[in-house]
Amino acid sequence: MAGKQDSIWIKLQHIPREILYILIILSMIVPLLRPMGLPITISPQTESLFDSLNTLEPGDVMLEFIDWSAGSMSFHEPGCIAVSFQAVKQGAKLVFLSSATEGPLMYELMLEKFQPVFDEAGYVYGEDYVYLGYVAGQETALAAIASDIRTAFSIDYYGTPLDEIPLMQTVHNYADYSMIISYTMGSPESFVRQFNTQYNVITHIHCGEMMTPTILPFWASGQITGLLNGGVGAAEMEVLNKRPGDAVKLTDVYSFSNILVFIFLLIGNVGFIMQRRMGK
Amino acid sequence: MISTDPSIWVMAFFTIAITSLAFRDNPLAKFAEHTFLAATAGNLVTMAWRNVYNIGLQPLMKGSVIMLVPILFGVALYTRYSKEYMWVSRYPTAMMVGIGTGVTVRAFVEFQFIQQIIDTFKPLNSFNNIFFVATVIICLTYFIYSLTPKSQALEKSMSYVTRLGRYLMMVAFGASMANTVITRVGQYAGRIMFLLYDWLGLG
Amino acid sequence: MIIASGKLIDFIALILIWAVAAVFVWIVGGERFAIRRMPAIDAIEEAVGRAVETEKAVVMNIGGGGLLRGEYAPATMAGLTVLGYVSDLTAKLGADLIAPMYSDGGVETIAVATEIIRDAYMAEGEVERFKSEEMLPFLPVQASVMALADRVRPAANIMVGYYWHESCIWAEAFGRVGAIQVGGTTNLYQIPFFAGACDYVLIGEEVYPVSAYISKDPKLIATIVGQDAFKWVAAGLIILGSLLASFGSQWLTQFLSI
Amino acid sequence: MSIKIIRKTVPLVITFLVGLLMIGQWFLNVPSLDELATFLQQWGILIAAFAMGLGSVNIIIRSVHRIQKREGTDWLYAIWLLIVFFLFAITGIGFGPASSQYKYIFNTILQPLSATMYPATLFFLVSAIYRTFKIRTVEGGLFVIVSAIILLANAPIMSASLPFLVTLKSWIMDVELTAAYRAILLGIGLGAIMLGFRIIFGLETTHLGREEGT
Repeated sequence: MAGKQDSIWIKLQHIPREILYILIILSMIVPLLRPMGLPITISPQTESLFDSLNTLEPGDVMLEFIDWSAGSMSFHEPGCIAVSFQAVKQGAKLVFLSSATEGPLMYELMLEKFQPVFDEAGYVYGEDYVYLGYVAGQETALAAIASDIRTAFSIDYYGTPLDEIPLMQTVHNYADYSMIISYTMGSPESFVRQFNTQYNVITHIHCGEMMTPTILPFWASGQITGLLNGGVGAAEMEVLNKRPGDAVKLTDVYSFSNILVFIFLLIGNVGFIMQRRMGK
Repeated sequence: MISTDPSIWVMAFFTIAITSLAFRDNPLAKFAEHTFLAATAGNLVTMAWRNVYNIGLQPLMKGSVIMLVPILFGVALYTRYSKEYMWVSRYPTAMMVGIGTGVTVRAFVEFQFIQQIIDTFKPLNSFNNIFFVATVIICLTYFIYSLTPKSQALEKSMSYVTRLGRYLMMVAFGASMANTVITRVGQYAGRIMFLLYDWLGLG
Repeated sequence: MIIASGKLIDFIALILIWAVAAVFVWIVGGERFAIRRMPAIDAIEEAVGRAVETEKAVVMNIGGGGLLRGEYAPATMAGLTVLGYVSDLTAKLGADLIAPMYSDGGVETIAVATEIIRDAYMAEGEVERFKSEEMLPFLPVQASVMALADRVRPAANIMVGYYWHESCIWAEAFGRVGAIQVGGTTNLYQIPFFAGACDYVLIGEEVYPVSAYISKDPKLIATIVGQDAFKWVAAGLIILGSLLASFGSQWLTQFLSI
Repeated sequence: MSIKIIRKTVPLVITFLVGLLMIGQWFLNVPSLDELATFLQQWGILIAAFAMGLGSVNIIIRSVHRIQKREGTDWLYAIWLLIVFFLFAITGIGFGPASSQYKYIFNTILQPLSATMYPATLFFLVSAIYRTFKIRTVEGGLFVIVSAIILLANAPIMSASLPFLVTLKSWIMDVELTAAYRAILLGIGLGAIMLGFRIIFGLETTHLGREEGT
C-alpha cells in the first residue's frame, strides 16, 4: 500500500517534459482561436504614461527608440503602436530611431501596420515624423543624442541629410525633446541616465515584464515617468486608447498559460512534499 | 487556408526548428541555430557599416580630415588578431572604455545612489513605510562584505541579518520569476499567432 | 557658477567616494579586513569533492559578456577568477574540468581562460592533464549545450559571469542530468532564475567580492572596504532622512538635491 | 622601458584623460569641455561601430577552424554559417538595409529565427519551474510561494474573480519588491562608481588584454 502511494508522488514529479511542453503550447493556441475578452485593469504605471502623453501639445517632439528585436515583437509592436497613436492624436511630432541592430527592420514592420494612422492624421514623412536608423555605441550614442543629435546621425534612414528634413531643422538636442520613450529588452536604465538624470527630459520605458521589477525603484522615485509593463502594459494602453489590438488578444493567453504553469509548480511541490513525508 | 507563400513556409520551418530544440537536441535545431548566428552577425555588420560610412567615411571624403583619427583607431581594433601587434588595439579599446566609463559613471552618483536614497526617506507613520525602509536597510546589509577585526567577532549575529536580507530578496525574486513567465509566454504567443494565422490560415 | 546647477552634491559625493577608495587602496590597505563567508564559493570545493568521488566531471562557464564591453566585462572577469579557483581545485583533487566557451565572447576571452586553466594545472604539476581542445570546447549554439550535458553528465555546473536568456538553457540542461549548480550573474533580471534553479546563488553585485574572497589580495579587499563604507553611509542617510521625514522635515532631501 | 610606455602606459593615460573629461563635462559649466565631449562621443560611436565587426571576425575564424578539422558533420554547419553570413553582409552592404532585397532576406530568415530563439526559452523555464523549484528550505519556500501568488495574479481570469490577488500583487511589487531591488540597485550603483574609479585610475586593466608583449 505504502509502496503504491509512494510511486504516485514520485510519478507526479516525473511527468515527461514533452507533455508539459505540449500542454503549454495548447494553452496558447486555445485562447487565440477562441478569444474570451477578459476585463483589463489599468496599472498606475500605465496610467502615468497615458497622462504624460496627454500633456503633449501639437508640435512637441517625442523621441521613440525602436530598440526591440524580433523576439519581443509580439508585445513591443502593439505597445509602440498604442503609444504613437496617442501621440499622433495629441499632434506631436515623432522622431523614431534605434540603438539596437534589429531596430530598423522592426520599424519597417511596425510602420506597415501604423501607416493608416499617419495617413488619417495627415502626417507626412519628414514634416511630422522621421526615422533616423541605427546608431552604434549604446550608452555613448545615447549621450551623444542627448547633447547633439547630429553627432550620431548625419542622414536619415533613407539617406536624406538631416538639414534637408523640415522636421529636423528645429530638433538639435535635449532642449528640443519633450519626452522620450524606449521600447527595449536591453538596458532601460541607460536611457534614464542619459536623458532624465542629466537633462530632466521626461523618460518613458516599455520593457518586458521580466525587466520591470529591476526598474520599478526608478519609477517609484519618479526618474521614470511612464512604465509600460510588457504585453500587459501594451494591452492596458490599447484599452486606454479604445483601440484593442494584438496586445489585448495576448491577454487571454496569459490567463491560460499562467494557471497552467501554476499547476505545474503545484504538482511538482505536492509530489515532492508528499514523497518526503512518506519517506519519513 | 494554409499559406502558399514559400517565404511563409521558410519562416514556419525556422520557428518549428528552433522550438524543437526544447524537446530534443536535433540536427534541424542545430541548423536553424547556425543560421541565426550567421544572420545576426551579418545584420550586425550591415548596420555597423552604415554607421562607419555615414559618420566616418562620408565626412572624411567631404574634407573633414580629423575623422581620420577615429577611423584609424577603429581599424586598429583588428590588430588583436596578431600576437605581435596586439598592443595597437589597446589604444582604441582604451579610448572606447574611457568614453564608456566616463559617460556611465558620471550619471551613477545621482541616478542610482542619491536619487534612490532620497526616495527612501519615508515618514515612518504607516506599516508599509516602516516595512519599506527596513527592507531596504536589511537587504543593503547583505551587500556589506568586509569585516573589520572588531566585527569579525560579530559575524555570527550579523549572519542572521544577512539571512533575513536573503529571505526578503527571495520574495522579490519569486515575484520577478513569475513575471519572467508572462514575458516568455507573451513572446512565444507571437510565434503561435504567426503559425496559426499566417501559416495555417486559421482564426 | 562653475558647477552645473543641481549637481553640486553629486559632484562632492563622487569625489568623496573616490577619495575614500583611494585612501583604503593606497594608504590603509586591506590586510586588516576579511570578507564575510560566501556559501556559494564554499560550495564549489564540496562540489568538486563530490565530482572526484563519483568520477564525474565539473563544468564551469563564464557567460557570454566578453571582456570588451564595460557593463559586462566585470562579471566576466569575476567569472575568470572563479574559473581559476575551480581549475586549481580540479587540478589538485583530480576531477575532470570542462569549461565550455560560447557566443562571440571574443578570442581574447577564450585565450585568457585557456591560460588560466593551463597555469593552474602547471602549478600542480599536472600539465599533462591539460588538453585545451577537450577542456575548452567551443559551443556556438544552445543545441550543443544540451548535447554536452547529456554526454558528460557532470557532478557540478558552475556558472559565474554575464548571462542573458541562455542562463535558463544552461541551468535546465545541467539540472536535468542532476548536477549541483552554482550560479552568479550581475544581470539583474536573470538573477531570479538562478535563485530558483541553482543550489547556490551569488546575488548581483556579490559576484565582485568573489575575487577578493578567493585571492585574499589586500588591494582588492581594500576596494571592497571602501565600497562598504558608503553602504553604511547610505543606510545611515536613509534612517536619518526617514526620521526627519517623520517629523515633517524635508531638510535632507533639499540638501541632497543641491 | 619605452616599449612599455607605448604599449601599456599610453593606453592607460588615454582612458584616464578621456574618462575624466567626460565626467568633468557633466559636472562643470565649461563650454569648451562640452565641445570636446561632443567630439569624443562621436568618436566613441565610430569606434564602437568598428568594434561590431570583431564578433563577425571571431565567427569567421572559428568556422574556418571547424571546417579544417572536418569533425563528423560539424564542418557542414560551419560552411552553412559562412554562406548565410556573407549572404547577409553582402546584401546589406551592397543594397543597403532599406532595400527590398535586404528586407526580404531579413524578414524570411532572421526575423522568424530571432523571434523564436529567445521566446523558446519558455520551455526550459517551464520544465525548470516544474522540476527544480521545490520547497526545500525557507528560502526556496518563500520563492515558490510568492511565484505561485504572482503567477495567479498575472492571469487576468483569476485576478478578475479574486480581487485580493491584485491587492496582494501590488503590495508585493510596490513595497516589498521595490524595496529589495532598491537595496540591490544601491549596491550595484556603488559598485559601478567604484569600478569607474578602478578603470580610470588604471587599477583594472583586464580590458586591455594579457600582459604579454608589454
